[in-house]
Amino acid sequence: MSVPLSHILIVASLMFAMGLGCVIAWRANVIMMLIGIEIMLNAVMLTFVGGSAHWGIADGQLFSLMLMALTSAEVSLALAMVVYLHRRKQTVNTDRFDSMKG
Amino acid sequence: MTSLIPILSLLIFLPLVGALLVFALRQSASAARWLALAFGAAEFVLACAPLAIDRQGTAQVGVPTGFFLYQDHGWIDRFGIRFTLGMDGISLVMVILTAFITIVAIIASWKVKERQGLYLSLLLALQGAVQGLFLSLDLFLFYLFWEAMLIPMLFLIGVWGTGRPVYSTIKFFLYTFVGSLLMLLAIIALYLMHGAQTGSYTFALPALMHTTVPYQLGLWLFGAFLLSFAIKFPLFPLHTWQPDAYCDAPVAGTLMLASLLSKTAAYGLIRIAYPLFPEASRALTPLVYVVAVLGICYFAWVAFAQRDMKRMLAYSSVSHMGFVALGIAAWSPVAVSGALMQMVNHAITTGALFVMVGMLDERAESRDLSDFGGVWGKVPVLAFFFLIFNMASAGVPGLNNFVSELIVLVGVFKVAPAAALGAFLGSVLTLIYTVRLVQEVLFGKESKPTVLAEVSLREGSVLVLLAVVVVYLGVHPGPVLDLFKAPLELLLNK
Amino acid sequence: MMPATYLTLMLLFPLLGGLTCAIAGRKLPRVLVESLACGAVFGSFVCALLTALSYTAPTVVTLAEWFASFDLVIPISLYLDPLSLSLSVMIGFVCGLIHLYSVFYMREDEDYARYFALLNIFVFAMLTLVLAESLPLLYLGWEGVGFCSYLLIGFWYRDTNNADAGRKAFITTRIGDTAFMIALAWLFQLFGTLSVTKLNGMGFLMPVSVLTALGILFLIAAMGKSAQVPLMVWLPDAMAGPTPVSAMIHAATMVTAGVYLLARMYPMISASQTALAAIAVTGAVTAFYGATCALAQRDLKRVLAYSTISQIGYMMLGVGAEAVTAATFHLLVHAFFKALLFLGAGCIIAAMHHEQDIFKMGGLRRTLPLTFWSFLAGAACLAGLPFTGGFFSKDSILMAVWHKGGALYQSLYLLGLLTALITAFYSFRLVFLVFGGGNGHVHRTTGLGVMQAVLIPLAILGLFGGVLNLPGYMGEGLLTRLFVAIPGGGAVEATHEQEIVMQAVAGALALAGLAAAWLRYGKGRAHRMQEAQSPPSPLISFLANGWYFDALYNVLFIRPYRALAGILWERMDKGVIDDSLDGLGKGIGSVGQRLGRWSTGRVAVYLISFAAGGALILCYLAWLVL
Amino acid sequence: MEATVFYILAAILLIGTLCAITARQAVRAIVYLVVSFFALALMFYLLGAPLIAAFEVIIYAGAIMVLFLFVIMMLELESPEKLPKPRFSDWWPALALVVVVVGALAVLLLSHVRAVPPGFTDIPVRQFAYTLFKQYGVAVEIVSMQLLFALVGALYLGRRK
Repeated sequence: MSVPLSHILIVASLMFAMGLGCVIAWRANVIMMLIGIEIMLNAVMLTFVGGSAHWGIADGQLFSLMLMALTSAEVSLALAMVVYLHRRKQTVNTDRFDSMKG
Repeated sequence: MTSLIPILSLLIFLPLVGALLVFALRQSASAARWLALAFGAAEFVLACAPLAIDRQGTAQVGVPTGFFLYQDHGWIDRFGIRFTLGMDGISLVMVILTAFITIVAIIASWKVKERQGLYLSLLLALQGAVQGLFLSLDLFLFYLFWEAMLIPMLFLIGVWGTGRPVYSTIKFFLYTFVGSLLMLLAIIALYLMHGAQTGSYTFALPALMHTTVPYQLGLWLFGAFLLSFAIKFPLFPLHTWQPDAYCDAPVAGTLMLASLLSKTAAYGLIRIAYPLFPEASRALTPLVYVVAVLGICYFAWVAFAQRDMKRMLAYSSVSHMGFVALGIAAWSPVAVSGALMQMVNHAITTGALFVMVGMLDERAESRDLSDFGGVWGKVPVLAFFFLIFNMASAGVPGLNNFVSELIVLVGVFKVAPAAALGAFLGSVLTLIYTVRLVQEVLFGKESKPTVLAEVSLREGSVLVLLAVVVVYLGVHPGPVLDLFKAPLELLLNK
Repeated sequence: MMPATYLTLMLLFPLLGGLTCAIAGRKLPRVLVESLACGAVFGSFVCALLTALSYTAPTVVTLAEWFASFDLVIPISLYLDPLSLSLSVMIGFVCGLIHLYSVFYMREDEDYARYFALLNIFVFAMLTLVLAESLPLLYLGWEGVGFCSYLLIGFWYRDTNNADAGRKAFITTRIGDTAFMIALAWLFQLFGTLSVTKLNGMGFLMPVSVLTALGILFLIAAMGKSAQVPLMVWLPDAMAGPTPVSAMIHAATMVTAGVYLLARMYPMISASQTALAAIAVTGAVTAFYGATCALAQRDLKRVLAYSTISQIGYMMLGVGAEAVTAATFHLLVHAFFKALLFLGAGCIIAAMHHEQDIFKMGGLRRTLPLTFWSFLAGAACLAGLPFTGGFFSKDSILMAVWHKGGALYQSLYLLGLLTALITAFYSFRLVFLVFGGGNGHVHRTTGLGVMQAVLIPLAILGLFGGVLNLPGYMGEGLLTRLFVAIPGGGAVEATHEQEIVMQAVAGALALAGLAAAWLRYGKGRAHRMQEAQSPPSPLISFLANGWYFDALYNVLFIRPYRALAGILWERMDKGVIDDSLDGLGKGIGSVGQRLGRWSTGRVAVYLISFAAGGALILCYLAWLVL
Repeated sequence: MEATVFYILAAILLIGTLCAITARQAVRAIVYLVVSFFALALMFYLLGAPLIAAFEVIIYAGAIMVLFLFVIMMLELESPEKLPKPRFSDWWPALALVVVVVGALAVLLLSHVRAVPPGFTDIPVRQFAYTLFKQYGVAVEIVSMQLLFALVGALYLGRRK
């Protein structure tokens, strides 16, 4: 395949930026924030895989795999927390959870 | 020369042990008092002991030249920190002065009512720290004592202070702490630089003097030292902690602050900052001149406006410290010996004045000038001493301050006539407020019909002691000046 | 060895006497303190006489080392030469008499110990000043007399005015002293020594401009101590002290210290004609100023104070005209007759229940005859009536001024003559007002007899003081012979005819002044007394208030100083420096609070901060690449 | 040929993501995201990582997204009222940051990668497995423990009192 690495990276960075925008813009909606994080993680995975293919080393792919495992752990915990919080306050609006206010 | 008895360590640890014992005995106030006095006296005897030994002894291997007493023990070897103490003429005089002033402070706090044992214990601890500072030849050790001094002082002001003690304590602490942190940075920078150059990481002062410091960096490092010392001094724009702290501290606290803690800054400049950074100090000398002369005149002028005697004396004290700064700035043998002499004289004269104001305060329960007047008619003996110390402070010849101010001014005039001229102007301003103080307290009509008690035996003994020293140093300061000679020759030829 | 012993004893007697009185005086019986104080001074006088008898040549006596720091070595060394010798004999004599007088004058006062302690220490300091060979030691005496004067002017300290007068004197003279100190530091820088003899010997090594500046510094020092224009304001107020103190300190000895200093440093200063001219002008102007002010005073002691200012002006004029001998001559004679006048005034004041207004006196000629005759002798000397001591001494100064020539000195000569006329007028105004007229009522105090007896030796010395240095046509002067060895001590080389003509002119002027005073205050006495009741004319109050110099200084220096002190403290110290730091503290605090508000506890805010931080790092990296 | 496919997939990926982040409802966003993840999986395959592509489909599009859907449905968050939507003003800081990040990344990319020639090498599964278990055996263990902890944590958080 004759796609330059830089194109892959551009796609990945665009995707990452979208994820970032999602997290910031949906500031109150915890579900959408988690989705934004997933998007960013996928962008990182794309970078890893692209690099791995470019240099012909398996480490990049391997880290994608690790990332996936990590993400699944993270998502499961995060969603469990969403459930937990919803149970306590009947809402998932993050602006309502401000007991850490300094 | 190293003697069999470790005099130098004893000088530091004796007061500390005393502090612990006095603290243990704090339930019985009179026992604590006498014990503290006994430790003070023992320390004084110990401090005078080096006068008896041969100070011209030949240099020994490993001992820096000029130090006739020297101790060196490993401490935190990993970082090259050693417990190095050394005594030359300058530190000898300072050590004796510290011991003397502490005795005066102990006697002056004979009548403290609240928690006297703790009070005296803190005084002794403070003395130990100051002695350590005057003796240490390891920069880290110096810094340690420099900070250690702060702690008892803070308690003395904060717990036994009057007026706004907490405000004054915090102000005092913040000022001095900012300065000392900068100094710590400079010390570490110097330590690293010396280590990189020679491969041996050490805080030993004699070794660090051989570090080659780039000019620009030297300016910064010297500036950090200067700032730190200038705050403790205090020099002109950095002084506003001082009137508050002096005013609100108890008598012995003010005495220690004015007589000893300000001297540690001057000592640091002479022993550390100037010898370590010769070029940088030369470059910043004009600044020191300006600040010193401005301080002499400005503080004398502001002192004139005060109504509170203690505050007036606080300004007077900084004004006189200006002469010390001036002498150090000139960095010529005559000027520096004058500055050292002025340190001794200032400690005694200003200390005596603060003690006297404490006595007046005790009697009339006021420090406001308008509450006094005609004191001469009521308590002639007290008035006599008050007059003597004030005249000494105004620089009347025959009393101690004149000698040192003359030496400083003659020395400075040789190097920087303009600075000396400014200081001369200051001597007129000094007289103006001194005469005002004398007049409003001693002369005039008796404004309050209160009966003032005449000096008691305890007070009389302190005053006579101080007055004798004032006259002795005014008439025959030779022995003290001789002690400065050898170390200054070594310091200034570097 | 002999001079050293005498000199040491001369200084030690009053010092020990003073210290004993100061420390133990209140415990000792009164008679013992009085006799101790008097004995100390007379002992010192005897030592001075013995020194004079055994005197052969100028000697330097080094007693001990005061202090030494590297090349700055200050010995305690004394210098004996005709100048210091003659002055110390005079000081011993006059001060001894005044101590004796004080014993009776201060009979009523409780604070005798303090009084005699200060008086004795004053004598010690004055002798130190005169005998000192090293300048710092001279300065010790110089400040010592100032210190004693400060405390003695304010001796009756309960009255704030007295204490204020003392303070004024101390501070004003300190301004001059500072000039002295500057000169001292500069001399050390130039020559590396502070020995008077060495400095005088090396003075010629320096360029004239430097010497001029040094001369002016010494002149300022002398201005302060000797109450010369423009630092003369303190002396009239200094009369607040007890009268014997005024006689001793503010007439005979301390105030002439400035003249002495200039005479002492004369060999060095004389190389600069500018400095000499400045000294002469200062002297002449002061002489004129003092005389005009004395014209209008109503207070007996203030008349004498202004006349002192004026007479010291003559002495300065003499130094400025290169006539050190004449100046010293006048200094000695003036010491006698002015002490006489003050002590006489003391007798009058004691007899008049401490009344000092001369317009309320009169007729004392008959009730106090002894005082009258002595006072008359003093006034005659002051006025310069022919053949009195004052006549010869004043005339020798005027002659030296004339002889120096040049437009400047000739106009100074004329000013001096005019002043002499005024002097004669006000001297006899005093005599006619105090002693003339109807029978005065007096109050006989105990001891008045002894006090009056003290006047007699002084009157004799004043009247016949001319013998000390007769003009050339009457035989060689004693002082001239003594002083010929020291620079500036030589006699003025004038022909006898010139001398006679000049003395005739001066004598005629003095007599004219006497006649005018008689016309106005002797014959027209009653008229004047009436006039004194009405408010004075502007000219009179101008003169009476010392040309309003006090008010001027008040506006120019004192009030701004006070006001600025307050402003510096309130605005500068507390305002700018302290408040700016307090403000800094508060600023940091509020910044912290505002930063604290940033941590809202809301996830969104943390996230956006985190992202912004990451973006910043990225930007920094990108910037590095660019 | 492959390159064309790649660019088409990239376009799908980006558009799908854009739709996902701007969707009005969370459920729709998840559906869009599943689409873009399928495109991503294909891109992985094109880049010679079939194993990762398979995992992407199975774990991401399959498990994680379904988990999201499950939670949304369990908590009855489907209606738009229950989940606050971004106001218009919320988008500005996000856009500004995005622009900054993209700009900075672009600068970095352009300056660094330009010199690298295009071209990819396939990595056989054998090599992948070899590296994974030989070189990163400890990492695998740690990840497995992490999964275990997450399991315990999720159980703990989700338990009913």
